[in-house]
Amino acid sequence: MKLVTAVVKPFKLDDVRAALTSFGVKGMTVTEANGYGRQRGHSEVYRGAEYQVDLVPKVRLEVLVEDEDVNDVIDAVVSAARTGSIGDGKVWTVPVEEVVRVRTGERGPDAL
Amino acid sequence: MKLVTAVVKPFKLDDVRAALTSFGVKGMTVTEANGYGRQRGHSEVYRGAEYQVDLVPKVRLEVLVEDEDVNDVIDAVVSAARTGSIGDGKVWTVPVEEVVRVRTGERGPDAL
Amino acid sequence: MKLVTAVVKPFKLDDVRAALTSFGVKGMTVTEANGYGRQRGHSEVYRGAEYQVDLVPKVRLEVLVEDEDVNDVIDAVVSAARTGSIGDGKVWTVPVEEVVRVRTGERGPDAL
Amino acid sequence: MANPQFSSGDTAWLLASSALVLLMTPGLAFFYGGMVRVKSVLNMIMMSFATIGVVSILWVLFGYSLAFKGTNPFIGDLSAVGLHGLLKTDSGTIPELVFSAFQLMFAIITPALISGAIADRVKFGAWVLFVAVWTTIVYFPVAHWVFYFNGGKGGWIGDRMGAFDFAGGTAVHINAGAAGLALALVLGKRVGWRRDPMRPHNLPLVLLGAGMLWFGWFGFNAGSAVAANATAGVAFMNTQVATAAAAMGWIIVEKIRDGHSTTLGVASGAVAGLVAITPACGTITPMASILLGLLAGAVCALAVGLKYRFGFDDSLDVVGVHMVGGFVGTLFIGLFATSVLTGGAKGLFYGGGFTQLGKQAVAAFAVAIYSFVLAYIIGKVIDKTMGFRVSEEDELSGVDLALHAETAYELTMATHTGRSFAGATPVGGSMTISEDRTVTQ
Amino acid sequence: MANPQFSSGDTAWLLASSALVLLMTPGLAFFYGGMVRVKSVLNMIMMSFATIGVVSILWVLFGYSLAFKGTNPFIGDLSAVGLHGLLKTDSGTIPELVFSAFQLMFAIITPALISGAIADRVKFGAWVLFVAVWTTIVYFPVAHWVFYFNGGKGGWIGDRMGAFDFAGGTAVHINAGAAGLALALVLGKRVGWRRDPMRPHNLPLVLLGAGMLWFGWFGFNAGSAVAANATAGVAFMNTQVATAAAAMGWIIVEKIRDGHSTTLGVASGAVAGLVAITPACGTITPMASILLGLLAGAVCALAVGLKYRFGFDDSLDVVGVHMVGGFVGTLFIGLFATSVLTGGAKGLFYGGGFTQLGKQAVAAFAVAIYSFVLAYIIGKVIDKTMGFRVSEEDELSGVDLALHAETAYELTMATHTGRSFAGATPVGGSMTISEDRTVTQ
Amino acid sequence: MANPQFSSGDTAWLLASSALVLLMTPGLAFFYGGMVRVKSVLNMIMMSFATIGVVSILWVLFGYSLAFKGTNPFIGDLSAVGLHGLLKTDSGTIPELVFSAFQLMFAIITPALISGAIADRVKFGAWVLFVAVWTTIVYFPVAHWVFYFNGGKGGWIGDRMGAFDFAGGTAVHINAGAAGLALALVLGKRVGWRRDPMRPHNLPLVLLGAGMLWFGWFGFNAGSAVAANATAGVAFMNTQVATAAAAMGWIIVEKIRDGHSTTLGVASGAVAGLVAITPACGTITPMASILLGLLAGAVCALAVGLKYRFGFDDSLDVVGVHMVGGFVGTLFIGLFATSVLTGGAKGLFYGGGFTQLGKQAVAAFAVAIYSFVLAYIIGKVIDKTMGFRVSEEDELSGVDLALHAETAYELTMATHTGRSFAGATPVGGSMTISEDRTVTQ
Ligand SMILES: Nc1ncnc2c1ncn2[C@@H]1O[C@H](COP(=O)(O)OP(=O)(O)O)[C@@H](O)[C@H]1O
Ligand SMILES: Nc1ncnc2c1ncn2[C@@H]1O[C@H](COP(=O)(O)OP(=O)(O)O)[C@@H](O)[C@H]1O
Ligand SMILES: Nc1ncnc2c1ncn2[C@@H]1O[C@H](COP(=O)(O)OP(=O)(O)O)[C@@H](O)[C@H]1O
Repeated sequence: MKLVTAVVKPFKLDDVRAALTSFGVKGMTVTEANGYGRQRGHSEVYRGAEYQVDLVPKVRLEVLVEDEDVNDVIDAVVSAARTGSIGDGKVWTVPVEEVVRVRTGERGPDAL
Repeated sequence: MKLVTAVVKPFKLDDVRAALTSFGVKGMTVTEANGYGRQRGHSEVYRGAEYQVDLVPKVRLEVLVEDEDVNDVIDAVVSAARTGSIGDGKVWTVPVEEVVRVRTGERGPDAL
Repeated sequence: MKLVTAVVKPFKLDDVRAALTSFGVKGMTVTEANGYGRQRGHSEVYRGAEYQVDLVPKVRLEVLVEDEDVNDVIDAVVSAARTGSIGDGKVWTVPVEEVVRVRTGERGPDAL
Repeated sequence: MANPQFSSGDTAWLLASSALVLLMTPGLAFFYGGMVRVKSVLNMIMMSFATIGVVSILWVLFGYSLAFKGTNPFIGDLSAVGLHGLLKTDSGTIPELVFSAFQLMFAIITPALISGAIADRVKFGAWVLFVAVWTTIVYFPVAHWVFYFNGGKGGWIGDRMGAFDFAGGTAVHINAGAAGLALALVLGKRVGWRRDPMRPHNLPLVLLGAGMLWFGWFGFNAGSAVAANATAGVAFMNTQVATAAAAMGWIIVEKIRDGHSTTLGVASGAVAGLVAITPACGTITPMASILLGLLAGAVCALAVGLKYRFGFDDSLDVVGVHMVGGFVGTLFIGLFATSVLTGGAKGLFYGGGFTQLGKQAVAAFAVAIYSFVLAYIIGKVIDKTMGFRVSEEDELSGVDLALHAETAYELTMATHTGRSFAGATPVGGSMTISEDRTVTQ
Repeated sequence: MANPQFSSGDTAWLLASSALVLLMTPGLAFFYGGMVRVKSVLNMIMMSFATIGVVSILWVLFGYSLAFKGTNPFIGDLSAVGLHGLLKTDSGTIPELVFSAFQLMFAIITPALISGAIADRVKFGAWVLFVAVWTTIVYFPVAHWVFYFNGGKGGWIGDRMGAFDFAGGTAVHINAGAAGLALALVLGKRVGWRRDPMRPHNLPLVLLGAGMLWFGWFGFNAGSAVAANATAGVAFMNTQVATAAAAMGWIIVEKIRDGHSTTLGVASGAVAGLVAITPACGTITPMASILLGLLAGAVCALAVGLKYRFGFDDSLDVVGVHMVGGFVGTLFIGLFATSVLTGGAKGLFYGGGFTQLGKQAVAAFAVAIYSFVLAYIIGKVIDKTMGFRVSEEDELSGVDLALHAETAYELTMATHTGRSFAGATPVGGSMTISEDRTVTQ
Repeated sequence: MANPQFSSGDTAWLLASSALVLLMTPGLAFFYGGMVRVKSVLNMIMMSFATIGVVSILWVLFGYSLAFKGTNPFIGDLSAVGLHGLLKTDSGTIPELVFSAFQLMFAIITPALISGAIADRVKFGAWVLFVAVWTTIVYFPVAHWVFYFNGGKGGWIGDRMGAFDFAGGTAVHINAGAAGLALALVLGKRVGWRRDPMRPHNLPLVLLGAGMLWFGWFGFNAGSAVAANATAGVAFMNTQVATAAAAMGWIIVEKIRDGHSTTLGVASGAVAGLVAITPACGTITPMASILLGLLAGAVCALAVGLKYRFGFDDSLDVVGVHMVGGFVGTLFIGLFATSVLTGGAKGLFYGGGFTQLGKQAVAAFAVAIYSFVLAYIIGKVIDKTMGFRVSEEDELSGVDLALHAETAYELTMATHTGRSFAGATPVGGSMTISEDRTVTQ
């Protein structure tokens, strides 16, 4: 089992979710995040004092998938989240050793 | 060392924390999250316009544990977080290669 | 590739970011978190009712790095985030199997 | 104007006062709304706004007539139903409709106050029904008892017995506090009470509400002179200093007891002071008002702990602040009333003996008992029939969503994306959700 | 005072009313601001505040003179430019500057109302220009038509034709609503309309705005008696009960249609009631006001769906609430005006036939058409020249940041740390950012 | 009333004005509270509320007497301590207690204004003490100098020298601004000033505060006519247009200098305009008020940068807005006072020469110097004895938690769960935390 984590632009969340759903992924966990990278932040001015905001709002998705689906899931996320402009984000995967569904105690692929 | 991540219902956090504490786990990191899955969200109505909210509030816990404790910790979390209704959440584990306590620089199990 | 996750005190974020930037790390993802551990929370009083708040605000950073940089990055984070008092946080690493830059589809080290 | 007594100055002040007292109910909505958890703030606010809606209509239909007409000591008559015939009449120096509008605002805020006792767990429809019934069979009569003066043929408490209640310590605050206690008992404790944290979700909102209440209360108290005159001036000054002193009294208790003075404490103390000075503001001196304020602030700061001792979940302390504060202020008159202001009667400490104090106690207890008993009965009947309390599931997920299909705040841009437009019902068309989705441009 | 008619009571009430009406515009700013998404709340608020700025200046320069001077039925003259010569004059029973200040507040809120139709997507400079031009060539003349009485030599709608509009159902609400519709068409729909969620980001703020509006509206309506007298009392009472009834009317429709009564509904209903009673509050009875309120609340609750049917993005329902509510109230007078209050004219249901109803309709349509056409033209000209709408990119990222370099809230301590001080411009010095950074202590 | 001069109209307006001015202090609390970081908003609000508490009590005890009695040019006497004997007396056309209540509100807001200079770092007890001492030895005398008229036997600045300060440009704004500067110097800069971001945490709250201030200021300025008459009308209109113009003036400077007009700017400009018109509103024309407003808005927009140049942390710009704005308005009178309104004296540009300007300058500098010196001394004494500033640790973690054991917002449901009920102290019982926990039902 793998955990696919994606950090993407917030307004792309719906597209990514739709892509995953049509691929058959049944669930995911979403966190608000802020990204720092090539994409420039913005500046704000309050009574003449200027502040540079370097963090850019992002959403961070975690999707547990079976091993054989990893590449397809990555591709689905990447193509759904892409706008082509800087700051589209990253997708990465880490190996998962165990997954449990809390409600039933099911483990492994059945837990998804 | 392992990282146990659990996504559970927010009002179960205290129970989970209590279960972990009584098991001997000394710390954890909590993040607010939103889950998408079998559990239905809700709909809201503003001036007759209806919005479907598919994300359900969750909390996401991360607990670093020693290898030999993994299964007990998973069990403790699962049984404390269970309500038996859809949306109780998931628990998963990933392998951890290194852990450091920032304050002291201690590494490995001593860092917990 | 590795994923370095660090949970540190919020006001140390800028220092950590500066340390990483001067080391050459180009990006990171930041999430708000709350920590539970040795560090005591605080208590609040509302109309004579006292509440104990055990969670302490933290920020959680994720940095994807190449394998050979892991130790240096850990050291950079640890020394930048350290205040020496309880609650400075943890840093841990997990193995990453794949990284993709959404914008370009680049994979591996090029995606960073 | 045919009326030689008519005073545009008095009318101007009563118009302004009526507006000020109306503002108190939204103020209360925010004061209360900020104190509940984020999942029920809208419901809390809505209980107040719906009360404005219901009571205003009842007032025009029959409330004013039941409270301010006739010669019966206990209840008015139906001579002014629908406010019939009042378009041009005067009441003393002001137009009767202005007096009626002013008094309407009192009729609104009194039931609204009750809602604080039963936060987070009330069926909205049941609340609306309770307000309609309680206002009709409790508030209108009690207002008649206390506020209706008709040359000795008015209400039994004010006009006949001669108890002083300048602006509603009994009719408004004891009345609401006693009913709040009754409903807290009828509805029972919130799930997780004394176990889960139930801290205020938005203290600046609480302070905003307190500020609006303070501001509006000048209309409530100084407006109750029903004239822009020296009495109004006394009531105004007393209101200000008693409130200020009570805010200090409350936070001094906190500092001594808990080690910290709190923002919620300063706001709560101010409201306690406003409550306590309400009955007394026209009959005591500014120096006595300082004393009353300090006392009320300190006593109420202690009284809000009563619910933990006796185990009733008066969620936002309607009893501890309004009933207790109302008693403190009403009885204080019996101690400190000055004949310079009453035109005769004196408090115990001014050599008046126990007479006035006795009258004050009768007034306070009569209203408290009447209101408690009736509210308890109405509450029980509603509970047994349509049900007064939401399901535990709705209570846990929050009444805002369960009852009103709304959540209060959407402050981050990211979570927006978890929502999608699911359709709207345009006029004259039955658009289904799926149609609607495909129509999006 | 040489003027024997002068009344300090009337003056007191008009001073208070003027302050109350000023407060409505910030109230509107929060009512609207709470309804938009978090990324444009500041811009929404700022459109109202900038309107206060622009219109106040124009009013002194020439607005008052264009609206309230001369003998032409359509437009005033320039005899009082700069408010010249008015420091000591009276207008009836009150100082003329007080009357002028009172009317200024109406001139402010009318264009501010329009901003709700075009939320989230307007260039700020273009808005300021639109306000200046529209107020000059639409509002000032229309106020002259409706509000300027000069013994039959005043405005054509009020003084000459004899249509009733006590406080501005035509001049303010239909006027603003029609202009809002025009601008919504000129600017087009927001990106993602009917697809993306556009829910209110802060409902307590909406309710605060509604509360401020309700409170201030007593000045608007009862102040329009321009005296503290019985008429003011009637207007006050009618305002209260119609608003209350409309709040109930709206949430009853919601309950039936959607299954839930909402907080946004109770606030929207209240505003709809305030709008509808505005023209009628001086000419109908309190019982009729209840009916008008229920009607207005229900009709507007349905009318806000029109935009989905016809496909225009009137973002915050200026048309559905202000134009529709304005029509309901203006026409209702033709049905329910009572001769006790009008001093003669009667509504259809009081045996007055269709005469008054016809006048009301002429007034309503004349204002609606004039305002719509002119607003459309002004809007188009601005759009073709300087551009009226921000870029799609700015709209998506949010106008607060794009136009004002600000974000509304910073509620968590952690994200603070993503910001850094980047310099300030001290007086008389050119300090660069880098210098500044090194100077930090 | 025996007094033939008595006016219920004037009384009505002064009662309303007093309520309006009271509202300004909560308004200020939100204006300031929204501008600080989320970790100190409650403390900011509480400094204002505690000021209301302390000053109201002092006022009754001796403040009114020290400010408004006697024949000494510098300080009143003790003839009215405890407001003794004033229950039935009049002051001109209104009850003396109404005048006293009106003036009390000025005494409250002046020290409250100071708190903005020292945000985020003050010991609460030290603040309360400072307010008590400064109000007694600075505000009460200065109010006597400026506001006490007694036929040439009143205060030296207003009644004797003949400097104009209609509503408190010197006594309130310069006074508070100079004291703010002194305290900013005594307390020193916040940790991280000019390095860490210190942006406003809640701009809608700032705008709410600005709206409340604007609204309340009509009572402040037009109420200072102490009558509902033509002078009040002039003051009202001037207040409105100067404020509007100043809001525009500030954002025009921003647009030119920074490229963006901001919401904080429009609010700040409005407050700057209100400050500047305060002394001048009774003595200049509306056209001159537009000029004054534009000037004040622009000058203050530049002046808030002074602190970066000179390196003092006047956190919320009490100096840049209130002291500078107060000077601008006070001196402007010397240029533009019109004899139509002053009844004699003329400004430089109306041919009055430098006489009036000189008096204005003397008044402004006298107050500024007196206040600065005394505030500095009081501040230093407090600092050396009990300490005026919190520990660096408390400052970093936030004064809300450190001083008041509260945090302002709890807007998410999830973090709730990190809290647990830890006990409450019921009346008369010593309940320990653990007992309490087991008692949960
Ligand atoms: N090394 C990294 N580790 C973790 N997250 C990263 C890293 N680099 C970038 N990110 C995340 O990816 C986002 C996009 O990165 P950025 O460099 O701005 O654009 P792009 O990926 O298009 O080159 C960042 O905002 C951040 O959240
Ligand atoms: N494939 C997945 N990857 C990551 N998180 C998931 C996944 N599926 C579900 N979750 C998380 O688990 C939560 C519960 O899942 P859900 O399907 O609603 O109920 P249950 O786990 O009881 O079957 C979701 O809200 C989401 O946060
Ligand atoms: N076992 C753990 N798993 C995950 N996070 C932990 C764990 N223990 C501690 N933490 C995180 O590290 C933070 C600091 O830990 P704490 O015990 O308070 O201090 P220290 O690390 O200095 O000993 C905690 O607030 C929490 O966020």
